[in-house]
Amino acid sequence: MLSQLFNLTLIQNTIRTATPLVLAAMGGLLTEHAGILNIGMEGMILLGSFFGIVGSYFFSSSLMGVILAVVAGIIIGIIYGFFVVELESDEFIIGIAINIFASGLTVFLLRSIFGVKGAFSSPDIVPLPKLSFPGLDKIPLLNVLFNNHSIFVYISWILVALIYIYLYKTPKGMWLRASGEYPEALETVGVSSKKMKYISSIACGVLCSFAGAHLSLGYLTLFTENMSADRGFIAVAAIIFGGANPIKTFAAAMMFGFFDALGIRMQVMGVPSQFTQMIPYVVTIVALVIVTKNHMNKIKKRKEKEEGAY
Amino acid sequence: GCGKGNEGKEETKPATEEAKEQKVDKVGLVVAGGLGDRSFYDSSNEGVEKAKEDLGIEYKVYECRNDPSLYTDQLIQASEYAPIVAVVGFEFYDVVQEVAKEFPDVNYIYVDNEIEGIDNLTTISYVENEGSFLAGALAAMLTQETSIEGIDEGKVIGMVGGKDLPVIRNFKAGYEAGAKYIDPEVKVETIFAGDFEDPAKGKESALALYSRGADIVYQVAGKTGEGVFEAAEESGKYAIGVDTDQRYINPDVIVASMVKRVGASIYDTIEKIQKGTLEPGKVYYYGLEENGVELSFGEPDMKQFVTDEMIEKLEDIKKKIVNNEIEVPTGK
Amino acid sequence: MGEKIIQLKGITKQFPGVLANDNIDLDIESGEIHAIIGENGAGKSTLMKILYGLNEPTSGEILFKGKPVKISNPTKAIELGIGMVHQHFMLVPSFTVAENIVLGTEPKKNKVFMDFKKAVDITEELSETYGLKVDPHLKVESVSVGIQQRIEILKVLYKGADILILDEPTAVLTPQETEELFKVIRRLVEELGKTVIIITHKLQEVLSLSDRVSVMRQGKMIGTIDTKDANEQMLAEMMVGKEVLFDELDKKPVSNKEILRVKNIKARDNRGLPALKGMDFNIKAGEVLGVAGVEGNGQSELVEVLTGLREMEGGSLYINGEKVEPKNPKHMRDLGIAHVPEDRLSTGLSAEATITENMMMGLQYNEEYAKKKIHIDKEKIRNRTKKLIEDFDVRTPSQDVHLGNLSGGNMQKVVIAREFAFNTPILIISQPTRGVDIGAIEFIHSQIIEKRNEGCAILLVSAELDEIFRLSDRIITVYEGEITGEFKNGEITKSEIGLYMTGKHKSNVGRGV
Amino acid sequence: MKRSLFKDNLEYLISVFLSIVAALIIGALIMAANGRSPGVGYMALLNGAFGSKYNLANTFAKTVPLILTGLATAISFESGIFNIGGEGQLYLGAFAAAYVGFTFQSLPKGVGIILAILFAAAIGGLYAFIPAVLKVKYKIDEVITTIMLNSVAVLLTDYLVNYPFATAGQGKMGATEMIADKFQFTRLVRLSTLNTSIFFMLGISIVMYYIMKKTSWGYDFKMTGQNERFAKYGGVKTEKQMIVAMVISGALCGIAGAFEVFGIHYRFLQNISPGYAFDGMLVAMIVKNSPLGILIMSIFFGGLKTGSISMENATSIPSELVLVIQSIIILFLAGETGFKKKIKNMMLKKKKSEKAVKDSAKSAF
Ligand SMILES: Nc1ncnc2c1ncn2[C@@H]1O[C@H](COP(=O)(O)OP(=O)(O)OP(=O)(O)O)[C@@H](O)[C@H]1O
Ligand SMILES: Nc1ncnc2c1ncn2[C@@H]1O[C@H](COP(=O)(O)OP(=O)(O)OP(=O)(O)O)[C@@H](O)[C@H]1O
Ligand SMILES: [Mg+2]
Ligand SMILES: [Mg+2]
Repeated sequence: MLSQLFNLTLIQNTIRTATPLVLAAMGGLLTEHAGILNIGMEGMILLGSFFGIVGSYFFSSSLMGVILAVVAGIIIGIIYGFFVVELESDEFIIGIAINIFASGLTVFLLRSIFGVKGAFSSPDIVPLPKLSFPGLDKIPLLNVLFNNHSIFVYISWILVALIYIYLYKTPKGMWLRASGEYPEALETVGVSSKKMKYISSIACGVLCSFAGAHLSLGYLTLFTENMSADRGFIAVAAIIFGGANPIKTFAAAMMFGFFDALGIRMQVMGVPSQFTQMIPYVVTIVALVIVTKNHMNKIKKRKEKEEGAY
Repeated sequence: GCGKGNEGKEETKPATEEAKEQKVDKVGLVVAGGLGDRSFYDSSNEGVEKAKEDLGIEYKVYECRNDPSLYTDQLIQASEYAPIVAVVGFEFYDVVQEVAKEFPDVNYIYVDNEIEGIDNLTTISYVENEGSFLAGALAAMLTQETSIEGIDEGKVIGMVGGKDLPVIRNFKAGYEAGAKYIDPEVKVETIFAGDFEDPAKGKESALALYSRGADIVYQVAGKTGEGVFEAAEESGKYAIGVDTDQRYINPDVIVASMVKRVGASIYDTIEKIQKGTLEPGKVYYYGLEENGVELSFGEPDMKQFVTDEMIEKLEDIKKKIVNNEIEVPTGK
Repeated sequence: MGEKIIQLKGITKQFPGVLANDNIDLDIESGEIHAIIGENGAGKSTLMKILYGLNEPTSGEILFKGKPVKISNPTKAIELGIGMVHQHFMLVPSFTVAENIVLGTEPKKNKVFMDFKKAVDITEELSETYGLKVDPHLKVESVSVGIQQRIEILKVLYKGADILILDEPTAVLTPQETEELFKVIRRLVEELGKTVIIITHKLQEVLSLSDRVSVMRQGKMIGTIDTKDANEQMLAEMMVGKEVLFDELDKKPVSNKEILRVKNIKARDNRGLPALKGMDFNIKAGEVLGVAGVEGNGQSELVEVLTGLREMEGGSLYINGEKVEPKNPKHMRDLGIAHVPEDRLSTGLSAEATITENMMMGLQYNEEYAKKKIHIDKEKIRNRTKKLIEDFDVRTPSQDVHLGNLSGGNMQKVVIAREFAFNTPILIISQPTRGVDIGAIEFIHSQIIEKRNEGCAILLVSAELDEIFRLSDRIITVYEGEITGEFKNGEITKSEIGLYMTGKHKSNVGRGV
Repeated sequence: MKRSLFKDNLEYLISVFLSIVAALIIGALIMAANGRSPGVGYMALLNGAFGSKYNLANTFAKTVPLILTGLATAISFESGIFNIGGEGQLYLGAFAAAYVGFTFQSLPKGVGIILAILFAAAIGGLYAFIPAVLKVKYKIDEVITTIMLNSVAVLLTDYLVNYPFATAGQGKMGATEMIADKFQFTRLVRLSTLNTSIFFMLGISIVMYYIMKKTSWGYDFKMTGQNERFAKYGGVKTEKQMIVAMVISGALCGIAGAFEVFGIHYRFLQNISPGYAFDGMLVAMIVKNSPLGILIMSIFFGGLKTGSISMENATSIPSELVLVIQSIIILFLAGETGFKKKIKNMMLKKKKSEKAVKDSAKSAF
């Protein structure tokens, strides 16, 4: 029974389900470090999905799809930055507005460009390539882990590493973190914190467009209304859960993907779907409680150790 | 008469006002979701479109985008626009009864539910489970047809449902019964994606089913179903479409579709109303007998997986169902 | 004195509603220590921010070495060799000392990567050359304000500044730290030929340190004089614009009714380490007990325990002879304790709220101002606020100004006005005049003594020894969470007490008197 | 001081008005670009929203859940604890009310209704209590927990209506039994869903305004939100305040749910709310948690919703275009403060240049 639940394909499902979350979350944690909690990611992903399709369909090249998605990501990032950084508007409201804007615009363009409503798929849409490394397929585990994923899966892993290095090992990364933690301190050493915030929200736009392009060109080969389906919000949760640390956030996203995939499989064992769908959410809360409790216990222990210190 | 609120509306819509005077028959089509689902709602849209061409009616579509707070509003706007209102979506169950009382002169065609005893309200109920029975039977036959590439010995078939709802459970009941009828050993596994608008989730669910040995997956999940087809393509397996003939989406993996002939039934009813042959206030069941539900296999030029024997067998089952030799279970 | 290295001509800065700088002229000569003084809100920081490119002047021009320059941002200023240490520290708490020092112009490996090792070396080298000891590896959030001050200066020096602007550098320093800082400043000027502009509210410092001093008042430049021709009295009057008399505060005799007694109390600091290791003392009605000590030796924790902000982990507390277990601030306030906290902005006030709202804290539980402790009587509260603003001479256009727009001194007056107005038998006062101008200091001191004479038992914690000596009847010295000495005011000199504050001496007197 | 406050509010109102106008202009351009006549479009919008008794009623009907969830947002955000879980609390509240409505059919009308509302409030409040305690005791970020709890609540009710409480009398919907007829709130205007719940809602709003603006509690909430340490130092029991604020917030959302059931659907439906709580949150944040502002802005949003339907039906302007226009309006409303600041600075700059001219003139002599 358990072997039915836990097997290699579960890992595959996890990776597939988590990748869009990882990509978006990596973008969101950049703005988070710059002091902006971006809940507009949902909409940014959606735009990425749509323009990915547009590019791929009209230039019959998945690369063009990604490029168009990225352009859209940059533009929406700039708009977001303008309102949040330039006008210092409430990032929450702007985020929600971006989401509404995206879902309206995509549906509108879907109709005006492709003359369809709801969904668009076509053999002329060129999907993103899948990669495989010869030799790995000898070892089953490595095979499922590293073989024939869509290219963005690998990109997402690389990004986690790159962003970690950027944030903690490069001056620019330090500036970004400073711009969120204490902008004035950055200003007084002659670096514009505004600039850093802008960079972060544009980068977030781009990474979300990756997530979107991955959904519509890598994971699937079609576009449907609101196909981002709340992944933007789950990404936010992952960021908060992971304390905006790239590694931890990645882990959080993976955990989400895992329990999502697990839930799907538990259904066929007769658990009502409503409950299997609850699993990722419940697990997140429980995990948070456990993590913090342990943390508190640690502190308590340390206190007791020093009890004698008086 | 339609009282104040109605007058209020008329002020707001001079355009439709003069239209009324021209005594052209009009139909308002109210859908719970939105057009573009490439299945249920689109099919109903085709129905009125056909009526426009053949019966010379005008029509206008009112979408509620699955927003319950719009059901009443849109229904009323439609009722004020046209003497015939086609209402599509089980969600309208309460609302349509309420509004129908308010507009006695409007003829309501309520699709996909069952209400009796309201004079100006005719309901069209599809016997999904009958159609799904055939789908199940077909899947059960195919899953052992190892001659087709990608089909293995294992007797497992699957279904991906949108949400865990009474209607969908009704599909499920028929599907499972159909499979068992062919071969009691066939294992039917169902996954509810929990969403009608998340193709990624649909693909994930289907892939899970395929990875568990299912050769054919029956999708009853709206846009989520689009993902099922992709999963089939990717894992070299097969799928059955729903509501409209969806084979065109991907003829290589979609072997058939269980069609609810929503459009046709709406068209018929409009025609009946024009001819005055409609018995209002009753439920018209559209099952296999009425060709309200059926399996369809796309255009002849498409690659066919379903053999003639299978077709015969299905025909035979259909007969048996029609004259009640087979009792198709319902799911609530 | 060298040539005029900087000349400000007709600098005017208009903030919405406030004319912060009004047509100001100022010359800075290279190699001088130039002090700038003025009341809170006089416009000192604003002027310096303009010089450092943080504020854009509404009009006026700046000459550098005689040539007109446009300092539109800090980078320009840094290029010109101008560096500024800000009134409020500009350090990123979660970064290490080294990271903060190099922030903005980091050493790099392979062009892209941060070279942390180099940063550490740089830091150590700097602290060698300038004799400013810091540990490069510590996170800034975990070091004392004194150290933070050093980091700020090192930061500026690392950027290669020849002209250092120090905005109230001594406001948060202990006397020892201040002395060290001044040594450094003198070295910078005399040995390394740097120029220093220093803003301060402490006239003795001006007199002991600077070559010239400029005085500002309400956005205007009153004048610049050579320090040798100046004395405290005249500077004070230039600042305030009227005669200031440092009148001897007349003190009534202390009664011998004990109000507050503390026995062997213990508490931990935020990191969970022992901060109070058992203190005993008492305060009588009409007495000011001064707590002298280098910051970070338990004063903050002591105050927080007495006011219910921090858990008391041992010992006992008596008010009017009755034993009390501090539960929370509300509880202690109900027992008659008012509290002027050391950090007004993070603890004493809400910057977003209006003066009225800040002044009414506590009244919401007072039947007189809130019927049944529910319905707030706005008018009563507004009138009371108006009166307090007058009594305590808070400089503000209206009582509906958001507190964040007031200058430091006036914020402090708001806190003091609110807490004193409770007329509680016990007052716990921490750093009452930090960053506050002389006029205000005089006023606050007189208020404290007035309270004392009304028979209030007062605990006074201050890093200003002058303040301690001026106001206290008794003084206790604290070191590492313990009381190292207790003295009647007058029994001991400042220099002696320093030894107790640094734990070099310890007397077993003072298990109460 | 009232004058200064009045001035502030006036300034606020003006700039809000301007941002709306600006947004509408952009919307007009978009319509024109798509060959639709903005004039016709906006007339239809206006008519649809306020053009007749019926439309007006519909608009007001839409405000009920908006205002309740808006107030819920206001009180929690004001207290510095962020309840994003309104949607979940609304769902559970709605179900709770429905449960009372169809279980205790024999109760007298008044009693049944009050009981249902109280039960809904209790359940909603209880559901908000969980994240509140996690926040206060364990410092677990309430934003993430409430988001998670939303999904849990929706799925849970989903299960309840499909299994334990599934009924025959529901057609093919996932829904509970109908509540007793006598409990059903009476409709106020023919055809429109506007019902007596709007009076309850107004009552609640007044109470909330009073609490937030005139009472010690309101002050404590506000100070806790602005500077928790200061509030604590001043004697406010900040942890209690946060929890209470959160529970009130949850209760309001629960009541919003109850009104959906008792006023509109007369039973609990799967997906009963199209995200009311989020719209309410949006409204509250736009007006910076001011109760009065929520009232006004909700009417605006309600009108936008009803109006856009008519706009869509009367002129063949596609609904998604209306969505785009809506989002632009929101963007501009949110940008309001920023625009104001920018404009002010520009004015200062102008003054400066004028002054510079004067100076040069002076120096000329
Ligand atoms: N950014 C700002 N916006 C509006 N007003 C400001 C701003 N900065 C300063 N002010 C006002 O300008 C005046 C001068 O402020 P400034 O900080 O220069 O005074 P200061 O002399 O440094 O006072 P302190 O000794 O308390 O530091 C004060 O009234 C202050 O309220
Ligand atoms: N929720 C609100 N929305 C919009 N305006 C409000 C609101 N509450 C108060 N006002 C008005 O805005 C001003 C500020 O209100 P506030 O409550 O902060 O001041 P106040 O002194 O309490 O005055 P009031 O007694 O009218 O509330 C007052 O003129 C008040 O009438
Ligand atoms: Mg200053
Ligand atoms: Mg008020």
